[in-house]
Amino acid sequence: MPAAAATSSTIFGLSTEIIGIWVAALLTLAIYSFLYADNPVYKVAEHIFVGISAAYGAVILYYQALLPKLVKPLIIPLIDRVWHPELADATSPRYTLLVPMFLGLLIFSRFVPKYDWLSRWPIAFVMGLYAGLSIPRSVQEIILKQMHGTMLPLLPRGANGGYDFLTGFSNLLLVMGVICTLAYFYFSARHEGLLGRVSRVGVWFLMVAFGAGFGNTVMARISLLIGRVQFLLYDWLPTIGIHLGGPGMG
Amino acid sequence: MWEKLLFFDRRIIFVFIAIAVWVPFLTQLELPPGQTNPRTQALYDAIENLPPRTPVMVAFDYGPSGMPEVHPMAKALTRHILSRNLRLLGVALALTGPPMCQDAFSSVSQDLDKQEGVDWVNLGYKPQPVAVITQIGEDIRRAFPEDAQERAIDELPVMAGIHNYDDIGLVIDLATGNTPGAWIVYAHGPYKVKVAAGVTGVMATDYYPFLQTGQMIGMLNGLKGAAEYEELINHRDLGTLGMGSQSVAHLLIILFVTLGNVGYFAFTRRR
Amino acid sequence: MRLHIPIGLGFLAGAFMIVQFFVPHPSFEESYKALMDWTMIIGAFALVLGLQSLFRTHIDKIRRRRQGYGYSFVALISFAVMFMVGIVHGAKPGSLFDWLFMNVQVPLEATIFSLLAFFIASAAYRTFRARTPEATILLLTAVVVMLGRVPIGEFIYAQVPEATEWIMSVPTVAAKRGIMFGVALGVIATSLRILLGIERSHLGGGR
Amino acid sequence: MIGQKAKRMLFLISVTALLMGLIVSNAVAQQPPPPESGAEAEVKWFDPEHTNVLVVVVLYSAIVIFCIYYARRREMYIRPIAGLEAVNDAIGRATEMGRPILYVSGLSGISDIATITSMLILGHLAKRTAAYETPLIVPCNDPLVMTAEREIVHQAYTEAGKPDAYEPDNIYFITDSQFGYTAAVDGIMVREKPAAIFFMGYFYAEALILAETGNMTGAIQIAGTDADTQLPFFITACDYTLMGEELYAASAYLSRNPLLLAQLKGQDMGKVLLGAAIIIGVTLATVCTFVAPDIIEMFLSWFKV
Repeated sequence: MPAAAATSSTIFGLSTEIIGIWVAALLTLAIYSFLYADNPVYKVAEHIFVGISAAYGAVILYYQALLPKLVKPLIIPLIDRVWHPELADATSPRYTLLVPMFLGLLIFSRFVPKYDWLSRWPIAFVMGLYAGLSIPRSVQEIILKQMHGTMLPLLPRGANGGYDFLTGFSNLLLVMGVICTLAYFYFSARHEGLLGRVSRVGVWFLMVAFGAGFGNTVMARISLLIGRVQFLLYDWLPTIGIHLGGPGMG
Repeated sequence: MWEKLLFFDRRIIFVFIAIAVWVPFLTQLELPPGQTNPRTQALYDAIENLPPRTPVMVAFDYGPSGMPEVHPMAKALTRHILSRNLRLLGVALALTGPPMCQDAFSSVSQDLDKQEGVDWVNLGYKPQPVAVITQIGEDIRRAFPEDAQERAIDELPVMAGIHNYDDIGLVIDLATGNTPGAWIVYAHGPYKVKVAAGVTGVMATDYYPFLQTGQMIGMLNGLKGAAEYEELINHRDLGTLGMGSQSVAHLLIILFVTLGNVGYFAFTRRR
Repeated sequence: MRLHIPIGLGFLAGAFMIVQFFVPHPSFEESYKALMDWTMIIGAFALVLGLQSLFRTHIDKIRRRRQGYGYSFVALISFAVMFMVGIVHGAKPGSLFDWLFMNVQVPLEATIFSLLAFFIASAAYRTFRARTPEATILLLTAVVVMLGRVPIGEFIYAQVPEATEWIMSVPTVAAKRGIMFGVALGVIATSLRILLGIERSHLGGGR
Repeated sequence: MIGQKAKRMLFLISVTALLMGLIVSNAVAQQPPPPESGAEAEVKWFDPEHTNVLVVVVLYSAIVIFCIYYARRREMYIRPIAGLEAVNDAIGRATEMGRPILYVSGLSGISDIATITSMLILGHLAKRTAAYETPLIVPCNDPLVMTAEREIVHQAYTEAGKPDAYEPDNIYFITDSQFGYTAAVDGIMVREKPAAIFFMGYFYAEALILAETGNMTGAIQIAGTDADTQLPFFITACDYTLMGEELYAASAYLSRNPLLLAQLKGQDMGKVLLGAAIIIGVTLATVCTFVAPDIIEMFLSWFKV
């Protein structure tokens, strides 16, 4: 992890980089202990993880959303206007932001049982917003795009002008697969007779896809473990004087 | 006795997987990489055919989590590009990219005795991928007036005469996300610059169509792509070693699946 | 009233999102961006509620001396340290906040993520049994593709990598498209249900 | 009756006006300065490139709405979905063993319809667990989802006649970090030992970590996701898996509400149309390899986005 330490100051005679590597290595080993069984070491690492990451999320949300999108354009100018009217011409507050602030504050109505139904307003607003957004998006990104990609000639011409039977066969299989898979998802009829047979073929296609998806992911997952092994071998072990004759990561 | 093959403690599998991954690193096991994928070869040939001092832009669009798969590619490509005496420009559309770029470029250039600012430069990170890609098409100075260390790029010899995609021989995107698509649409599309990519094994299938249509000239596919490339440039490194772990682990999983099935059939037949 | 205001709000927000998709006018573009900012702001307020529930869970555990309450101290202290460091010293690269992120959160993330290497193996062993024709298909494709991804595959049979790519680009794509079409239809129908107020369990209306 | 309808209309109209006014004023406030002289940009109110999207949106919405409002009175057959048939067994098992049920509603946040669907499924589930007073634990990674889920579960308990059994602290926020959340939920699984675990919604790489850990604890696991990349892992590690569209059918299926079931009919009609369009497109594409390739180009280009 070359990015581990941007600064190389020292604490108690140890460089922050070395401390960082040790912290990371111990936490790494703590998590792996879970593979044997749940244990106090894993629990400590897990709770550190929860605390640190929840705070990280909160701080990032503060700097990237609250500060630039609400505090700076609305609250600070508003305060300026009220307490420092002499500076009023600096920036005018964006009053429309009072709406999301109001909706956001309504969420706190959950603390007051009598008015907790008010918290439904912001939820309804946000859910409606994304529901609306998803309708044209799904049509454009999935339905039209994938339909376009599926309308293939079953007997295409190859590069040399002759017929390309192999591609034609693949195209036929692709179209069949799409139709059969769709048939599997048909809900309002019994899967018997023709529909039953077609949807059965659909299930076969699904199984091929899932098998392939599984097999294709194995390499990526093993790579993740390789990454941790490399960290322990080439970054951590050297700090206790064990140098393995391998290529370093940085 | 067959039941044992059917239901053994999964922790035994965990131990075997750990051994399978550690041992190739401890023993420096190098397995032969097999035949080179034509997409890997195409990328190698494209770099091989560039005239000396042609700038090659490498985009670092991955972070620590993508390192195991993508970083070996970055190092192998860097080695090839610098040893061919081409100019190397690193950019990052991912926030976590610049340290990756710095590590790949500086470690390899020490080996090859190449100089920062003369042979290579790390231009750093800029947000909003599409805007950055488009700005480079107009003038790279609009997107990257300074490098990662805040030096004006006009003062760097490596940037001499580079204005936009017309001056760049090849763009290679090393990515764990969907940025290769953006490079194809917004850089190759309007500006006709050649684009190639190095992506994780899971992502690779998404880009086959672009290779078929020629919008992308070559692609490295996961750790295997990195190992193949290391073989092509004749410098075996982390990709080859990692591939050793991969092969052993894959075989091990298949072995376990086979054992499970043998146990299953023997068990059910006996019943 | 309790029901109609939220339904109206949701409908309007959704209807605007649909309309703005088709209108290239810059004012709609700006409003779209503004609305997206609004949801972020609402989300920031909701986070306060979320954090309150996180604290409550742990403080409650400590107060009642429930089993493992000591770990709740760990979580609360980790949170407090990270939060204070971030707010007081800032979150810029090179800061203490950044150091904690790079040396605590990043390796923890990478390690939890890498547990998948173990779990993918144990899941394969346990489930890939040729019990039914469907399970056999799943098992065989998985094995072929697994072999096709490492050099050893082609030493066993030279065509394995090619077969893998064919599987990935023809039958797999077919099934994935089938799934995606169904999902898109389901997404749109569900969205309509929410916009039209037919679904109102989230609004306390119940149905 | 009419009076109430009129009141509702009036109300809707006034809220519309209010919100539109706000949106427009906001837009005006943020409008970029007019383009430099000469470059008079023509103001457009419809993007003709999106005509095809508009046609499909209108057509499909009409089908769904038609089905909901006209087909709702008829009895409708819905094919069995194995994962949903098992829901009652799972709840029953948890009740018998006196152990809780764990519900994970995906990691994609409230912006994803999969999460919203998952929250609706949670509502139906809560109605059934309320009847048995089986504890329902819902750890969350998005505070807005948490807020909405508390509302939904509260409502479900009220409808089941057990408002006092509702325990808001069982629906709690952990962290928005993907793997931080995963680590914590893994911990909950091994410590609380839920009898049944539900994974409903959109999942990323954590799917297998969660499902394998759940499997180790011996819980009944029912998953449902539209994340095609994660389906193979749920299928291998869970007892039942709702695939893709089945997730969207689940809330209708569980509710047995004719209005919602009619929606499934609409989805099926959409599928038939979609399949027919593909077959026509393929036939045309094939025929036109031999004659008149321009026609097929025209037809196919309509679907281009």
